[in-house]
Amino acid sequence: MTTDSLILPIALPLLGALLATALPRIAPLLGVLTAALTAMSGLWLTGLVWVSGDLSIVLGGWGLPLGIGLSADGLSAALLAMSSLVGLGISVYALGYFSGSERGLHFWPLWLLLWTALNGVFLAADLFNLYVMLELLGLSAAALGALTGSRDAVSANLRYLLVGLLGSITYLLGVALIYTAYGTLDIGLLSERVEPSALVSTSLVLMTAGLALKAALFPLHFWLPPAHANAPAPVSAALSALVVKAAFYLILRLWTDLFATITDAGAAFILGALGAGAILWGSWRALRAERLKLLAAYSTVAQIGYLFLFFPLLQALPPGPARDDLFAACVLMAVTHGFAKAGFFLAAGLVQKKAGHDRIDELGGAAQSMPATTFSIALAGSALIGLPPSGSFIAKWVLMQSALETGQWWWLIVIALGTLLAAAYIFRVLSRAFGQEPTPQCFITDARAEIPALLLALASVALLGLAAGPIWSLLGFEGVQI
Amino acid sequence: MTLWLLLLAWVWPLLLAWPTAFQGGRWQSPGRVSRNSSPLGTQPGTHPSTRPSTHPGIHTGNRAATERWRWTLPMLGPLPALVAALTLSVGARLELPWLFLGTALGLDATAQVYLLFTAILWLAAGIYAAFAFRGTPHVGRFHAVFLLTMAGNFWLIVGQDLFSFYAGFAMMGLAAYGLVVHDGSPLALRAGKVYLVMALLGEVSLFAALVMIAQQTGTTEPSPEDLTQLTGLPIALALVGLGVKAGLVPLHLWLPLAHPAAPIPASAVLSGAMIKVAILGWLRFLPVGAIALPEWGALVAAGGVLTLFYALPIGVVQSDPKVILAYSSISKMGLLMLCLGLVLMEPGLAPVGVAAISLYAAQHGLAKGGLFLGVGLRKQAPGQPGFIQPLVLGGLIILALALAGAPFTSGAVAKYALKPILAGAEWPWVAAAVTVATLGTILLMARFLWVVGLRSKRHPQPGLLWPGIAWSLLLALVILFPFALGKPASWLGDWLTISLGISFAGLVAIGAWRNPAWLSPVIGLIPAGDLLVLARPVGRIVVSLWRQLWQPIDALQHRINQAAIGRFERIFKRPDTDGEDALRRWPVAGGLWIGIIALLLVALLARSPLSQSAPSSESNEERPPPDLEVNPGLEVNPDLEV
Amino acid sequence: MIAQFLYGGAGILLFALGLWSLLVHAPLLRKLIALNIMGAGVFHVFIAIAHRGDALPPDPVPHALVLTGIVVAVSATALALALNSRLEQGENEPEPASSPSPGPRIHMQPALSTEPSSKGATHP
Amino acid sequence: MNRDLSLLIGILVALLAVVLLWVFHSTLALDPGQRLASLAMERLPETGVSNPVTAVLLNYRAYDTLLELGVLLAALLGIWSLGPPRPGFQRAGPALAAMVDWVVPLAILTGGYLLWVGGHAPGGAFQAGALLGAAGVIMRLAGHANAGLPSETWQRWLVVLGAGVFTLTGLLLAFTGYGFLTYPPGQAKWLILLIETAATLAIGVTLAAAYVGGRPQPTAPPPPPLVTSASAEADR
Repeated sequence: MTTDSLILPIALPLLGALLATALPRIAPLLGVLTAALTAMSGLWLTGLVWVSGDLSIVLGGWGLPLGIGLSADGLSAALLAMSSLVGLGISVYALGYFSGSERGLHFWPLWLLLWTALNGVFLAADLFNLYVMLELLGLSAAALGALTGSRDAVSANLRYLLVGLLGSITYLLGVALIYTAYGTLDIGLLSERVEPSALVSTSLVLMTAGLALKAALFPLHFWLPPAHANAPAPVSAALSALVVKAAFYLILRLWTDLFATITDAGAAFILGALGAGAILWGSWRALRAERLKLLAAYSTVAQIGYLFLFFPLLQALPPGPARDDLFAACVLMAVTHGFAKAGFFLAAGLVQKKAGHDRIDELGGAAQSMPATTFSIALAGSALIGLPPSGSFIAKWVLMQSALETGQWWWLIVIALGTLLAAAYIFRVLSRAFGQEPTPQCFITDARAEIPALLLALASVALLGLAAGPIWSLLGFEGVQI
Repeated sequence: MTLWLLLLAWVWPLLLAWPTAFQGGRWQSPGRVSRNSSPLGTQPGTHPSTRPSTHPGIHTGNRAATERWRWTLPMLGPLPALVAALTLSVGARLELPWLFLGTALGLDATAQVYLLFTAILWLAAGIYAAFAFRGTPHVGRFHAVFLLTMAGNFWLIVGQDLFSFYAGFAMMGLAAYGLVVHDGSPLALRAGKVYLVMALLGEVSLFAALVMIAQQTGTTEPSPEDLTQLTGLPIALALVGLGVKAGLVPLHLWLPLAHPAAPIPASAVLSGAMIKVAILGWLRFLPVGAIALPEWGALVAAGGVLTLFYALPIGVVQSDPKVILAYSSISKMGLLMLCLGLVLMEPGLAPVGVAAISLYAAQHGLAKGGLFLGVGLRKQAPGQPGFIQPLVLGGLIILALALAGAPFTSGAVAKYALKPILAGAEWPWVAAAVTVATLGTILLMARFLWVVGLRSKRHPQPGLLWPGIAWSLLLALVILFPFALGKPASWLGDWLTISLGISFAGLVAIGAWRNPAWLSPVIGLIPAGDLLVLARPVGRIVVSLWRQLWQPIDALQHRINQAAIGRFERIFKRPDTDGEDALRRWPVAGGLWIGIIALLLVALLARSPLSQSAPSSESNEERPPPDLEVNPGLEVNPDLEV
Repeated sequence: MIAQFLYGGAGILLFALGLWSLLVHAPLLRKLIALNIMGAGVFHVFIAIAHRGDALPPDPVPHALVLTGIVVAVSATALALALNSRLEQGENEPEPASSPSPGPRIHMQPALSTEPSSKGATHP
Repeated sequence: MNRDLSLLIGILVALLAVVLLWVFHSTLALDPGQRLASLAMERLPETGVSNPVTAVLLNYRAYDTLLELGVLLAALLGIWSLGPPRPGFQRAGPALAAMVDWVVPLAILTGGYLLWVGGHAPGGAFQAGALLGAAGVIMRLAGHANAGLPSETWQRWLVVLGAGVFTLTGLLLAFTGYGFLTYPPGQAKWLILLIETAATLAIGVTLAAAYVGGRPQPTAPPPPPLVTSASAEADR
């Protein structure tokens, strides 16, 4: 029965989505209830993995390779916990954000379907099932992104949809090739059988390329900023914090698990170099961005870049404590960004709602009249910069140390420049909070909307930084050997 | 149990920051409008009832009740740290494996001195901040930021590992931005910008230095012996990273801007406590006493001398008392760096030297903090008893004398402690240079007293009784310092130099008194922020000289420039979105995508030829044997992984 | 094996053709058709590898995968067309209105193309 | 459009195709491996259906199919979120109307047949649902603005019917101890039929509703007369 609970984080939001579709009048209520249940099931599962190690189940009672497997290891569980908490925060926020608007009616079922797909991706152990999950993710994300109905949003998300389709089809071709050679789709079985060959390499490239499009790896990020910046705030948060991570998670899974025997330093260097490009270009564009949400979107591009910096280092380190540390740091970085960016977007959405726009240069008054929101932006920003004690500070520390250890010092320059640029764009926003006439307001003006943002940002700084150790134990590693 | 004080020392102010931010249930209380505010802040959409100053009576009842205690929180922040410094013995240590990735808090001899004077200073400044800001706009924000800065400062002192030091350093440095720009005036915002840019530069290089130190020593708590294996790069980065905080010329640019811009209690801790942590960092992360580093030592010492002498003349021509104090701080930091450099060159000096340096840092911290707070007290409102201002002035004179190192003051004792370092140095002229600097300091202090005594502009402020009492206690500490710590031999200090200096300063003062226009051309010759302001005209002069001297080269260069600019413009000067717009076109993005696929294919296919069995055995041979691989001491060449 | 390679190879060629067309041609409808052709190409590969010689029945798993894939492709195409039609529908109604139909205008439905030339033809 | 760029892309794509063909060919030359086929065939009798493809879709890999219904629903919800549908076409002329009267019932009937036959021969829920959807498309083309669909409330229940029955069956089985989507022996056939029927209805309604292309309206707007459209065209 414990392994049966693997299905809950997928089945519950799916059921909720169906109900919210059928009963639009009470969709917000159903949505929040489902969100609470889904988050609970996700956390429960994370706890199970923590206590009893990896879980897996094969649906349908047919066993492998005929059935479809679900599995949760530390990596899945960490991301599942992130999607649970961030998803819950987004849901509570959306309750306030969409209250009384017709958009909420469309938001809830789509958002729950998106969540289904997210959890599905994190738990899937079957390559073709992942394709279906990715499509569900892409479709619901594009539909959600276009929810404002503005011309910019619709065209940006149309492009997003097409890019997503291109990515999934390419991924599917890679799956077809793998099936040709090994006759199975289960990741666990495949990782035992895969041997270096031209076919396997090609299918790795195809899958990686398809997923890199979806993960918005520079220079394939072109679709992300308009799509994320024009969506409603809760949707932007979900897209930036969670959806992009799903594609990244798969790439990480493929490179370190399924295809671990055939990856190679040169290819990993290419990914790292693209990541470096993402950091510099994304941060620079964020610095030049005129709108708050655009800034956040470009910052996502940069943060995704950091995640790809881990690949050449993971490749270069031999298995052992040092590599474990690096792997855990990578997960920590991804999770921290999930919390921080969700908090940032939610707060940005409040500022936008209050001021009626989100042009950074004119935000002084709005920012100052919403202290809790400004505070959330500051907290999330410090996690994006990588200031202590946030989780990304530790991740960057381990990253830099591994770069030194493997002799790949050039990544240090990239990290330092990226950090400076990040600090510049965050403080560019924060400096608006000073130097204006005070507009006396309560610290918290709209609890339902402001508290989720605040808590998410706080988690990225305090929870993930001060107590990073649990991530290590969740992944089954000894603890830090720095 | 008492060990937990080490944790409480910095967690306590951190915890207090939260309720402080909600001060009075409001982010800021109505009724007063910031001096420097413009009327643009409120946007038309806000509720009319929430507008400031039109309804001064809004906060009543509950809010007033919470107001009654929340404003006191800044005073309570430093108490655990103070208790820890007083009760814990050297060598106390608290392991916290769950924090971050495992850290340790503890007190060594240096840290104890630092914690003590830092806590005292924060307490005095906290009392000042609590009373002086009570009921002003943004009080919550100021107090919260103040407590955050305090927490960072304590954290880096009690933290024994690299993590804690950096975490505290970053928290302190960035939160202090909020202190610097608190006024919101254009001046403060400019100072904040300069401060932030330099602080971030410093932080990034410090971070890189610490990562390298951890990597090269293999531990996050390096002992001086561990540190002997450091290569040049981390040392250089640590020098730059902390040099920004220390005000090492030319990294000092932020200091004379930030100190006057910040409110009084903030300047006091900035100058008294925060810039001192640079010395602490160097003592911890450079191999002090373990190995002679002649080149680095000489460099630090030379930087110290430069800083020492650079700041004095610029400081003398200033007319804002806080700017004068800022330059005096820079100069004193120069002296400390000089001593540190000498210790680095001659490790034998370390046992005495380290203690002397921390003692001097403590003395300067207390005196400088007192001076800044005193400047604030000079701004008291009229209507107070007439004897107060002369008393404040008197206190300031004592503090200035202490700073200058006059006999029977703490300065004399501290300087006496430095004597062995200066005497043991390889450079014979060092002692003479320090004597000259002492003269300069006296002039600077004279100038300060002149400005404070006669020229001080009075912004009436509400009664500052309690801050005044806190200040008097600080003053008493500075006065008692020599009698508590120093031997009688040290009390006199350098009495000859001092009296010479004082007489000279007196002469100048008399001259200026009789003929006020005498010195006016000099005053304000160099604006605060010296290099930053001077750089532009100097640059212009250099360029024009260059042009005149080298016409032909200039013409050639002009042509090259034109070509370069043309190209540059073609690439970059288009509207900013162009690069991104090009990427957004399908053919471009798609072409790049296929290019990436091709690169990845080439990289991976090159490795896995069609033959099915060969690659696995090949790659096994190429790798080093497994037992070598896991040995962390061995350098693993990444190319071998192929 | 030859037949299998020819069928699967045709699928790969379709994939490549679709990819080229997707990247090079601007109109949305062509992009969508290109994506569907790419998908069809991948499905061909699946069908080719389902073949197990003339004696044995084909592998049902790839067939089922193709069926699933087709439904997914249809859904995505439908959503893309709807988004496009919304984009064409006009700049004059930025919010998704809940009020009934905007006017008596008759559309040839579905309006399929973003091609400027075709737009020009319907709005002279 | 830049000619050079499109040429470059062409070359790159061609190279990619060559590499893919080479890899595909070299893999086919090897032993194709066991794959899942023989295993799937071997256990076919236990699945409750005799058509192997249906067995894969609704038994071995039923989870994929469930999510696929989710994808379909997501697309429809996305379409609905974009606003009201455009008005439909003008009412069909008598010849077309007569044909529609024949074709639509025929399509529904054929759909039912396909659903049933899916158990042992090519056919099944998707084919049947597609026919139902096609019937809806024909209705709308013939001037029924709502494509013959019921009211919004009904539509909403119908489009979630497939995935709903599927998920609930799965969860029920999980709670009764069989495991998610693990059919008890002997009941597989009927459960599959139940799910397939629900799915057919849902797919048919979803496809037709997607073709209508907007959030269902409370009342169907009357088909606009020909004259208005002509004048509207003339106005522009």
